[in-house]
Amino acid sequence: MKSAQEIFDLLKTKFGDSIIELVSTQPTEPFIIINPTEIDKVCFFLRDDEELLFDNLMNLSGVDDANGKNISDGDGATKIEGGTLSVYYHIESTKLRHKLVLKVSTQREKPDVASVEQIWRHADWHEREAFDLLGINFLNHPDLRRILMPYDWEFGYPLRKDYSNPEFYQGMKVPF
Amino acid sequence: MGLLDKQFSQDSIVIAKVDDLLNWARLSSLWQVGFGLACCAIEMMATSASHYDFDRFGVIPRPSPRQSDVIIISGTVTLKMAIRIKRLYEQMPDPKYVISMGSCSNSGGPYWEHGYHVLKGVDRVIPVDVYVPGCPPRPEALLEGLLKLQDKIRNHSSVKKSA
Amino acid sequence: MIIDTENNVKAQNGLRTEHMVLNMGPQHPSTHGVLRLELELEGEIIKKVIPHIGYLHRCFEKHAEAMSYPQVVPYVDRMDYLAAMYNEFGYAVAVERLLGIQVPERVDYIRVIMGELQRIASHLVAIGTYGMDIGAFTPFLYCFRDREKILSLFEMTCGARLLYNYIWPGGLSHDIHPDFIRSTKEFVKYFRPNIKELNDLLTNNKIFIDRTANIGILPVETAINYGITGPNLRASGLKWDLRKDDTYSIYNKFDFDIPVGQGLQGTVGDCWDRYYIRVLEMEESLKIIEQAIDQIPEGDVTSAIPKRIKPPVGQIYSRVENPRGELGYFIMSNGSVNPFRVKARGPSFVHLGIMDELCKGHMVADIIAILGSIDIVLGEVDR
Amino acid sequence: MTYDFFYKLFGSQVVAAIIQGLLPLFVFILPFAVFAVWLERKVSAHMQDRLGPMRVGWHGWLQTIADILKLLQKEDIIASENDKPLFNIAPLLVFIGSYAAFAAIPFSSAFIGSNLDLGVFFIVAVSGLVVAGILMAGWASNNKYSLLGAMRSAAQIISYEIPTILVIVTIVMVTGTLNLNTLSEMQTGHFWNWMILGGPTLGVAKFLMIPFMIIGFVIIYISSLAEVNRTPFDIPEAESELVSGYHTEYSGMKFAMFFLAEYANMFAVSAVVAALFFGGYQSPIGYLGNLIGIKWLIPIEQLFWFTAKGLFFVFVQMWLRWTLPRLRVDQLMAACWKYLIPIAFVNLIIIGLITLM
Repeated sequence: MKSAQEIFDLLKTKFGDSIIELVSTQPTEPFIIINPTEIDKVCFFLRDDEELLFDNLMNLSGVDDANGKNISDGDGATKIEGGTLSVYYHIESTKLRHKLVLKVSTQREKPDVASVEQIWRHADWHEREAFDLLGINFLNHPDLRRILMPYDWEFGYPLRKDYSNPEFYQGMKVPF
Repeated sequence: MGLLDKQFSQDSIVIAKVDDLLNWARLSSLWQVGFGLACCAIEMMATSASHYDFDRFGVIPRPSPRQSDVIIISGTVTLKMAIRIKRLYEQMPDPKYVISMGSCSNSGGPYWEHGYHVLKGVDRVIPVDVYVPGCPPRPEALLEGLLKLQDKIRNHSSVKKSA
Repeated sequence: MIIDTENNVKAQNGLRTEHMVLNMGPQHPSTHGVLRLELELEGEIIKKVIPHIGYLHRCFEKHAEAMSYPQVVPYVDRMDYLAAMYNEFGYAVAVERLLGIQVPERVDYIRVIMGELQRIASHLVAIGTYGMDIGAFTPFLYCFRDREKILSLFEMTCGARLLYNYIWPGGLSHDIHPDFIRSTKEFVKYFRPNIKELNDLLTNNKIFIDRTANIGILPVETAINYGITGPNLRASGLKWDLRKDDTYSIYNKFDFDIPVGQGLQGTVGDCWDRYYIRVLEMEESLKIIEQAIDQIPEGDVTSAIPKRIKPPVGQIYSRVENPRGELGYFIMSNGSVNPFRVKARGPSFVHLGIMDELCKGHMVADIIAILGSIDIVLGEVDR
Repeated sequence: MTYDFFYKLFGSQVVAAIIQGLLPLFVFILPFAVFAVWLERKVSAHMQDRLGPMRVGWHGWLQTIADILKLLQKEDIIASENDKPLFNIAPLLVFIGSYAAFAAIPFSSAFIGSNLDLGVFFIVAVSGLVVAGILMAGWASNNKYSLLGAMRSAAQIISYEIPTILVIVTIVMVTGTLNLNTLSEMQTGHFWNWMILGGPTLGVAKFLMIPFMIIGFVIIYISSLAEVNRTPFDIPEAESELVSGYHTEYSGMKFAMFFLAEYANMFAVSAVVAALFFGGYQSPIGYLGNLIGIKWLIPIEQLFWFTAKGLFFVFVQMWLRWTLPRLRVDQLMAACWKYLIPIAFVNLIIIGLITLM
């Protein structure tokens, strides 16, 4: 068992600047913010280190932070410019029974995050889902396609806060 | 009923009796496509199972659409699925019937407002004969829907054009 | 039977062979809903399985962002419609943790009873449809017959058969029916012998064993790496049950075993093990129900429900042991009445990802056996 | 006998032969198939705590008639990618294959479609037509599921004909005839004269033969299940894998032909098994006609016993279908080649030795 602080210190000495910050001010879970393009190296370490052994990725979720500028484009719809998209990783060790939350934040205009598919295989589909719904681009992912939405969906990423529905898809009316 | 459509312009006793017989045959052996979509499919399965027993009405699930008469749209139709449902419907031989089961396939149900990927009503892609409301409808409601469909078939005439 | 498929296709006498691509679904009798599997076949041997999902993508997460916290509960129901009670349970636990509130003890007891009844009902569907996939139609109907009894218990409690909207953050929508305790005891008494009947009819059937033993073997390391949880992970031999290992509600008060796969008919982690774990778990659930129903305290079930749920800024990942595995909710709050982001980590979504790994080298008929044994619900895969 | 009667009635061999040929189809096989479909649904329903068809006629006895009338009205879909001639011939061929088998089956001492000396041989040969029909259906449908189903079916039926024939050879060896009518006549008297109890000739050999005859019966019954694609051997139309196998693409009356052929076939194999091992149309306990001296009652009684035996075996087939899961295709082949054929062969040799004694 290791606490988030201990793991943070361990990572800080090992990876230096890639580990950005430990946020533990929130009432619930503390999390460690990591550089989005270095996350795969950090995760390899977390999984394989004898003292950590984070062998199970519980959850991987993309979030649209919606912290950019709201720009109205005339006909009622708003677009968000700037700001970040984030990915949260919830990992645990089934052997040592400790958990950890990692977070990466990436630019909304160029949302590149390193893929952890090589480390935990089921991150494959979680990352595809984050790509599908939020448009987060996972680098080095072997098969980054849409997963839930149709392959020919070209109306954007629906879980972004500024998404607006198309009127028609393949001749079918979409709004009620 | 293509054969009989044009040849008799007037109803007669013989035609009426033949009509009754053919309608009786059609309404008492409605084979459904063994096809479930979402939550309602579980209730549809429960309707086929021992407690409610769809087979009493002659309804049995056929795995192939080519051999079925009625398709029960049991659940949320998404945009991705709507194309397939349309194709499935087209694969069924005439005369064919559609029961739309549950709010989702009637109108989008609870997903009507924010469902960016939900088709708001299966009647946007295929014609529906009977709508069964509920989320999900109880098996009794589905049975009622089936009886309504049987009524509809019973009143079908090969001579008179239906409205 | 596994046939080495590495170098089977090669040019013989200058002739080239091609793999056949077979589309299974979205309408197929045994894909358990609207799943499409793209199979690459060589004769009847599987070279590759590509699952295509999303045919039931109902935008749960978008809805959750647009609703207030209690309004999300009905949508949670519709995710895993075979275990709706447990989905509510998990969501309620998550929101309560985010809010930091305690619920009255009676609420916890009723939740556990409901949850375990739901587990039995869900396993009955899993077992029944599994039998049907293998070709035995009758066990399916026997399972549904018993499931109806559980559904009538739920109906007595909250009026709905499938999707309940019963467990709310902070409590329950209303108390149980006065007859509920007696009926539940009757059900437990009625159901025990039926498990034996099921075992006679299906579990120990020679053909059933031939079809499922040594098929789709899942080693425990692979399972963890693929994020497999629940009965499927336990069948691979790891004793890992969130009810005990990451306990929530009042599960630590009850005495029950966690069955693990032992490879009784073949190898540890084969389809038969995954199936049999579910049979054993039903018995364990009966044990929990019996204990809970005897100890259930008096009290009010609605007193702790907050009038207005407005959690502080923060996020939480909370998980419970759904009948299918680890059901986690990642809830992010920005301090308003609507969640900022809700992501549901459904076990089926994760489990389906392993299909390719499990199916390689098996035959077409085995796909059905493997798919049935990992027990997915498409509503949860696609959300 | 009936042929002579019709010949006298119409004075024309052709008409008599046609009537003789059509008689079992309309009087027996079609009604039987209709009845069997209904029976199957009722049997399955009652085994599963259900009621089955209830709404058309008494306990739904008109259900199959409604089904067939409905199938007649259905659109006959021929997809553009289908191989039209083959697609159209296939259901006919399957139906003919299973119907022609009835020609050599004695329904009673008074009625046999054609009293062939090579009766059993003819039945086995004609059943082979069904394979051709199924393969045609699978190929012409231009559907991958159909093709897989048809290929499985062909492999399965051809394999399972071997143990069937080995057992038939055993019986032929003991009795010295391929004529089913003669075979049935030999087993006259009471049930201890049936082949399953060692045949009509008394002696040590009869009692030695009983266990091996029972083995032979079990083998031929299992193989006959496989030949008519019933569970646990219904992999060609395995619903949960191959949608509905070779007849996935068929709609309307063509599908009904497959459907009726399947049930006619069920009865055909049951009748052959009954004729080989259970005295065919012979009564197990003597005839009422003999007792009260009304000779014309005997053929009617025989028809009753024949139907009863056939129906019993059909019922067992249904019983198995609603109890057992389905084998996988390689296990099915293994069951045939690894177990049934060697056992049938050894059985043949042992019975041969006993006969020599």
